Amino acid sequence: MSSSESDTTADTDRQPNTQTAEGTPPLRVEGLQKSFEGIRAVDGASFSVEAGTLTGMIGPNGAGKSTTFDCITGFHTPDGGTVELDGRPITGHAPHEIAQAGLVRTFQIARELEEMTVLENLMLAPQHQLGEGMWRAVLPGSRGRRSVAASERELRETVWETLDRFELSHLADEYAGTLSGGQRKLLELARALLADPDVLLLDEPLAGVNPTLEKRLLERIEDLRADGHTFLLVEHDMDVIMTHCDRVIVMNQGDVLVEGPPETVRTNEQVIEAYLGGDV
Amino acid sequence: LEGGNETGGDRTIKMGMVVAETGSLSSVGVPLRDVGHLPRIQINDADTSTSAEVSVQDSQTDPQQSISAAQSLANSGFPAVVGPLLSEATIQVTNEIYKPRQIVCCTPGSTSPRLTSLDDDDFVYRTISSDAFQGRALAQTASDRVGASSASVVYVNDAYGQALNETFSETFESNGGTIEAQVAVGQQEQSYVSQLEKAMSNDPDALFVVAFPAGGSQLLRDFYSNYSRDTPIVVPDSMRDPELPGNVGEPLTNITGVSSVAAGPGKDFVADLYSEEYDADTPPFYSYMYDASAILMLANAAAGANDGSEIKAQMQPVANPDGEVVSPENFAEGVQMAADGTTVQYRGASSNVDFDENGDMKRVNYAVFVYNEDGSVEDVDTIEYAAD
Amino acid sequence: MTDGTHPSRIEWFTEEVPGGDAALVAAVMGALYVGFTALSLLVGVTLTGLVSGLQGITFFAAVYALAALALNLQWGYAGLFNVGVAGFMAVGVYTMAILTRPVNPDTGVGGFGLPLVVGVLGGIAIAALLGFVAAVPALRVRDDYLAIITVGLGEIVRLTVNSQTFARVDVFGVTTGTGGANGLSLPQNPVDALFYVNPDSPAEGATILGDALFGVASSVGIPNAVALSWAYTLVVVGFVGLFYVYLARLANSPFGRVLKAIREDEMVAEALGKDTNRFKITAFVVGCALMGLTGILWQGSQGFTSPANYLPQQTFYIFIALIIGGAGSNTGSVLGGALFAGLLFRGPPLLANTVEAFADFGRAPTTVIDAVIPLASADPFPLLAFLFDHIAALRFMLVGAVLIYLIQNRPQGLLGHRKETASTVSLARGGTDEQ
Amino acid sequence: MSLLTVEELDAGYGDLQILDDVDLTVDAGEYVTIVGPNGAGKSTAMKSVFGLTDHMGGSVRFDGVDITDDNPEDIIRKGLSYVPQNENVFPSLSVEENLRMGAYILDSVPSSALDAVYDRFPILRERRDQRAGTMSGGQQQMLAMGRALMLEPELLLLDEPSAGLAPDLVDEMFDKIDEINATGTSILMVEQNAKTALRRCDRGYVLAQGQNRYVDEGDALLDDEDVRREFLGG
Amino acid sequence: MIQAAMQRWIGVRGRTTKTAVALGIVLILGLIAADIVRGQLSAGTVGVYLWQGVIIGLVIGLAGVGLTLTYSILGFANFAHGEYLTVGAFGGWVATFVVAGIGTLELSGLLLLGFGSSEVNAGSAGVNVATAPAAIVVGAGFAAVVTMCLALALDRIVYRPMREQDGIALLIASIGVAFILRYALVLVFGTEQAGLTTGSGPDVSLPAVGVSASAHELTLIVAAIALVVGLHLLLQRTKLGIAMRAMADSESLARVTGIPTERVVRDTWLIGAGLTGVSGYLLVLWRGSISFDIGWNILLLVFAAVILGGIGSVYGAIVGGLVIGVASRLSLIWLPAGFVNVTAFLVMILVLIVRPRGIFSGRSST
Ligand SMILES: Nc1ncnc2c1ncn2[C@@H]1O[C@H](COP(=O)(O)OP(=O)(O)OP(=O)(O)O)[C@@H](O)[C@H]1O
Ligand SMILES: Nc1ncnc2c1ncn2[C@@H]1O[C@H](COP(=O)(O)OP(=O)(O)OP(=O)(O)O)[C@@H](O)[C@H]1O
Ligand SMILES: [Mg+2]
Ligand SMILES: [Mg+2]
Repeated sequence: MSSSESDTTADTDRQPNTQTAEGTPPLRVEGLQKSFEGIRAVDGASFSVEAGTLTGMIGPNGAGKSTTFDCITGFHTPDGGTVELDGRPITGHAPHEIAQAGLVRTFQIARELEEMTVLENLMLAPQHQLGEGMWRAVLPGSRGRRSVAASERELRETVWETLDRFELSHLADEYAGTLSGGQRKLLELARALLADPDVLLLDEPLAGVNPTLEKRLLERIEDLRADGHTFLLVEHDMDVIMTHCDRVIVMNQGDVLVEGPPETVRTNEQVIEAYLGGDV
Repeated sequence: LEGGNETGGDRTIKMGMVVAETGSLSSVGVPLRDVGHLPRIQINDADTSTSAEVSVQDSQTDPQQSISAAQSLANSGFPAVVGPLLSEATIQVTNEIYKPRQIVCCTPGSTSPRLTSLDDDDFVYRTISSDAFQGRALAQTASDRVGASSASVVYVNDAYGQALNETFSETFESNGGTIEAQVAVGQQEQSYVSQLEKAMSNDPDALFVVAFPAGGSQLLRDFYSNYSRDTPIVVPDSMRDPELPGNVGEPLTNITGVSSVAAGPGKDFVADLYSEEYDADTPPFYSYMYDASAILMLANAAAGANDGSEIKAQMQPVANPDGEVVSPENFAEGVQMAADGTTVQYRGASSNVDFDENGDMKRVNYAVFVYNEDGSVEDVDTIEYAAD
Repeated sequence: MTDGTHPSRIEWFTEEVPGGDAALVAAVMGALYVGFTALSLLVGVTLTGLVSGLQGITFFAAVYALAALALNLQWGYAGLFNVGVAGFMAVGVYTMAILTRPVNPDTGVGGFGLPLVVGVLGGIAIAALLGFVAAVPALRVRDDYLAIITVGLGEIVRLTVNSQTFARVDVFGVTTGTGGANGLSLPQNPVDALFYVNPDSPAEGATILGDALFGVASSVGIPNAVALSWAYTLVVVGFVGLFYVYLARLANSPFGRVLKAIREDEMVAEALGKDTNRFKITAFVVGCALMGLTGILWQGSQGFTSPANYLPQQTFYIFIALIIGGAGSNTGSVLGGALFAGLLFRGPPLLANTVEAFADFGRAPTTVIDAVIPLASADPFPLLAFLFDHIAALRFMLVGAVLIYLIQNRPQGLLGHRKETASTVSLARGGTDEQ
Repeated sequence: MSLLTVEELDAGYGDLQILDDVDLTVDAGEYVTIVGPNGAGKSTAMKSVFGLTDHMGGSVRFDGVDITDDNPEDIIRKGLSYVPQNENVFPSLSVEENLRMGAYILDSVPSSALDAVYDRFPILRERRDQRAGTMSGGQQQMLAMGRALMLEPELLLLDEPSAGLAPDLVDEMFDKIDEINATGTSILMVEQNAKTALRRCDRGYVLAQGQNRYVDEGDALLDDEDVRREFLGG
Repeated sequence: MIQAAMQRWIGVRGRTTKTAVALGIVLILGLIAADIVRGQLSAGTVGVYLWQGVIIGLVIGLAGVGLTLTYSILGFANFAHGEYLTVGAFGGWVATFVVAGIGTLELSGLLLLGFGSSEVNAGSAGVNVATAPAAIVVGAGFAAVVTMCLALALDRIVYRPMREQDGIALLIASIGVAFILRYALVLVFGTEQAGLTTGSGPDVSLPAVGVSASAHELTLIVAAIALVVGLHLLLQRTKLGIAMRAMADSESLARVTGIPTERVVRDTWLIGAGLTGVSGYLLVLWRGSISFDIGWNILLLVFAAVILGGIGSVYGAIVGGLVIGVASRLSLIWLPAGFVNVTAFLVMILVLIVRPRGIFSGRSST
């Protein structure tokens, strides 16, 4: 109850933070390690993601990509190594702290809030909402419920725009649990974008999304990158990686195999052998 | 709709009962309810111009439900109620219903000393005595008759058990004895062995066991399968139950009990009446139940109206000395006499039933009983207290 | 979830009553009143009896509504399965009693002699504090585990206040305690002070308000006591309104939205930067505080409380009330409280009275075997008499059957089908109306 | 004669109708793909074949026998297997237990079937005792497929089998499906990886808004301008 | 602040838990030893507490085995479990009484276990393991059969129409079932407690533990071990067992995989109910008396044991029961006896704080 008023200074329209301390990459991972019952899922991976880029992450199934995401975002506590966001260490912090610090992720297997409507799912996303404090939500007056209502109205407009863009408007009032597989992925992505973080970690957001829609979503991601957002994208579709990514990180057996611009990665012997298969 | 104020002519005496038909006291509550019906049956079977109506509501052995039960009786115009049994419930119902709604209550089972000082506007009476006396009688029995100079107490952890433990221990110690352990137990535990071990670990001369027959039979089973029957056991009236030896499956010859049971002249008559009517042995407390029910009907007859205040005014006159003696044997005629305006005094199954100014019994008689080898219960002595 | 098999009638009723939710509640209460009055008239109840009976129904309806509302915040919204409701009520009531009981009284254990307001606030605060303590493990375990932890906590509270060890203790030089199994007297209910100059001795006369109330009451032949009970009951009903407004606002806000998200998938909420622990603790603690207050309002009129009031089944009853209404819906909680109190709590005894008034089955056999054998010779009366003799047990079987029927045919409760969107404003495209 | 014949099928969830007069056929040995936008009803169509939706009209026949109202167990006995799109492994069971469950209807699990699956997906042999829920997304996809192959079905229903697989595995997966198809098993598959899928299959269906839109040979659909623009992202 | 501290605390927990638990146990043993040395406590008394704790723990755990099975496989907390136990016990004991007393005692009294009869009671029936072993074996079998039939009937009437609903809905329905069963028993057998056995069989002294055990206690222990090991093997090794766990994971996937889910549900009920009936029967054999609410009275502790052990874990239920049994009895050394159950619940809460998913880390399924 004590901290419920602490969000009064929050500003929902925060601009993406492009000018972090000179040259510090927004996300830096150093020697990350994580094992499960003897399986080394992540084994000393180090990489960094530059501000304002769309960085791809590829690698065979089981290479440790999702586990790396889990360690960065606080869903797993790494066994070793450090994670820095804008130069500040966030290793082992709680997921919500990391999200509040400006780093948000999606889940590979879409996790919808099944008995909430699509609208509610999206309304939830933005951080530091006014009415998330208990007293503000309840008490009348311009510093209370009335201002909450105002910010809710504003948010509502944004949410509807997003719905249109993701072709989900006709489902706005449906429970998220009734969506089709691809629609779930869309909702997952839309929710993360609405949270409006500086850095976005997307775990196969486009798997199962229809190609036509996929194209439009990638355009949207590019727009956001142009606005200064930073993306780390796990994707198995090499066409997407080749045409949209600035840089590519290739993981294999828990470690970074190669890192570099798409063209060089594509032709890298090791990558071809471990990941792409012979005939590319 | 107003409950009629008929004078003479045909009258129906209304009385309610709030008893535990379900819940933890239901094993006593159900047979006691049947006992409570006996006076009604007597009146209605007799060829008089008075008849009686009894309505029963389930207390579920729960104060909250007791309130609901009493309220529903009050709403149906029952001016007098027998019960509830549980002291906690009686206190709560008094505050919530009996006092404000002016209903006379006579309980056969609430033995808490707190009832004596309860602010009840004289609407609450009881035919059973306060545990303040029983605890003393038990302590006296333990030291004098059983000859124990040290004792441990095992008691059920409710108002009844706690009050008896308190008065027993106080008296026993002030008589020079030592209390080795006071062990609270639940009413329905799976096993009492560990608690018994705690009580027995310092080798007390005697064990004082407060329990109800349901949990009590289990407790005694556990005792007999783990300890020698050389240790005498003292029990209060709740453990006077003819079915107990059969249920325990052992002779209870090391048990000495104190019960305020039935020193009234009509007790055997009521027992016979019950067996005849229900084809079963009488439950513990039956005589108090009968008397509570009977005295409310008698006072109602004397009052001539189904009206709480007027019945209250008749409670002491019909119970206390002076007047024609009414007893369970001639109960129906007695009711008719009272209805006709004759001064009566009730002498019941449990005692002579004389109320003091608190609504408690003026004089209480305790029987000291033992269980014989063949399982029968025998009274071997009596102890008498007069209210101070 | 939504199976389309039993939609129509109930939904039509709950959605089409003109006047919205307030009218819906009023309609249900009205129906209960009518039913109760009809049965009462059948058995020949006096006017006083009727008025008092309606008071009883209203009081319990209000108390169960309060408890169900508080539980709805925890379970309906945040998915926190609190099965220790009775324990939190007990803590509220006992704290209030110990704080307000006179120092060294003539009878019973003493207390700190503080004013009633302090007692009530103290009761709420300590219930909240216990809620906080319970919330610590609650942060780490989910649903079933939390359920059993809170059951355990409720039992710990009850066994502790029941124990002779704490019946009488010295705290800061004051002799006080729980009174053990014997229970504890509570202060005079403050509503009486509105009507009597000195509520401890009504003989000293009534206040102006009191004169008015008693005047009206006596003109129709209703005793003062019944009128006073109604007054207290109306205060409790007022609290239902306050709870409702507070909780509805809380639920329909970004705060409530996060709670719902936690109920659905805590990880998602975390990933979106919601400090789920804070929300869970807040919801749980607030719910427990409200339960403490509910306990005080419930026991407050009775002048006395004892551990026997706080058995686990008390919590079950509250759950049943909430389920009838539909978890997740505040209006549903109120309806559920009313229906539980009216139909399951007070209804069956009244029905039994009615049957008793009109039927006589003769003497009941003592065992079921004796009751069934005559059936062979086509004589059903021994069995009927036997069953009527066991009406109390049958009543519980009825409650069980009703519960099963309801959950099979209407699992989402009366109002659980509603999509009550958690937001302060309507979310319709371009909508403007506030919720 | 067609192996699977879906005729004028109407189906949905509760009162909500999703499929509207859908027709599908798969001939013996044929390899058929369904593509279409998200929410078109592709998964619903697959589920309907398996009797998992609320049936509202039309019929499903397998080998000439009506199976519209059969329960899944009987359908499996007739020689169909199905790999759902989401949640398609038993997370708390080990890999091998998952596979064994695939052959539940047999009295005992033939070790040859198990070996065949392990040979097809070596990673599964390596991880036979790992709890399925802790496998990576792609590994789970393979496990689900392996389980469906345990009974060597006549017709295999696959809902987006390549989703989440690495490119080499995508190719491998399609190769494997070809192989399976080559051994005589008919395939009915839903795919978002539409171009590859259409290239490889014999025949394709385009479903949109619960209705048949186009049916043709896979390559023909790939070449169709409208189809490309509307459904294949140009 | 608090949050951060808590987070940190949760972080270090893993490493320190084991040490803390070990330290705690050593501390308690030390305290007991000190009390014994100072002569405040006799070793015999501690022995009795421990032994009783073990027995009660086994009783609770055994009662919980059927519950943990249905809980994890069918996905709901069965609040009527206590009544299944009681019905099984009544059914079994009626069989035992009829076998033991037929011809010598009146049949109606035997059928009602002496309720409402002046002739039939524990003394006159004279049943114990030594005097009537056959009657007891028949009774235990009958207990299983009665409970199985009951479970099947209830599944048919109550739970099957609700297959699509979630765990909470089923839980609520089971509360309704509990009410009906409990008070149906009241209708037939009344509310009193009836003694059933005479004595508890010959005593067997166990010098290793320093206590002597009754034959009934030994029967209980042997049966408990046999049933639990058997069930564990069934779940881990057999096809049915794996299918049950698969069902617990995902019922819909189980269906499309071809697992006949209805049959697995039925088998789960049969096995769970059979175990429950036998454990109810053994419970009564051990206590010696029966009443309509024996199952209800231990239900909360049984739930505590099941959850403590980890839902779905068979051994967990037994271990959970043992923890609760032993801790609550040992509390008698220091605490007033009124706190036995307080201790049981406190220990449960403490264990869950350390191991939030239960000792054997089962899975939550509601
Ligand atoms: N909780 C866990 N317990 C045990 N092993 C795990 C756990 N989580 C992941 N693993 C193992 O760690 C390895 C890495 O898994 P991860 O999910 O990170 O792979 P990935 O690169 O995301 O693969 P994909 O592309 O298939 O999603 C896998 O071998 C997986 O089986
Ligand atoms: N269980 C359900 N209850 C209600 N509606 C559902 C359910 N499952 C799916 N739907 C709805 O049915 C429609 C079709 O869903 P379906 O899963 O068949 O789509 P799909 O073609 O497989 O799409 P995708 O490519 O995204 O997987 C969608 O609009 C979805 O919202
Ligand atoms: Mg992954
Ligand atoms: Mg799909």
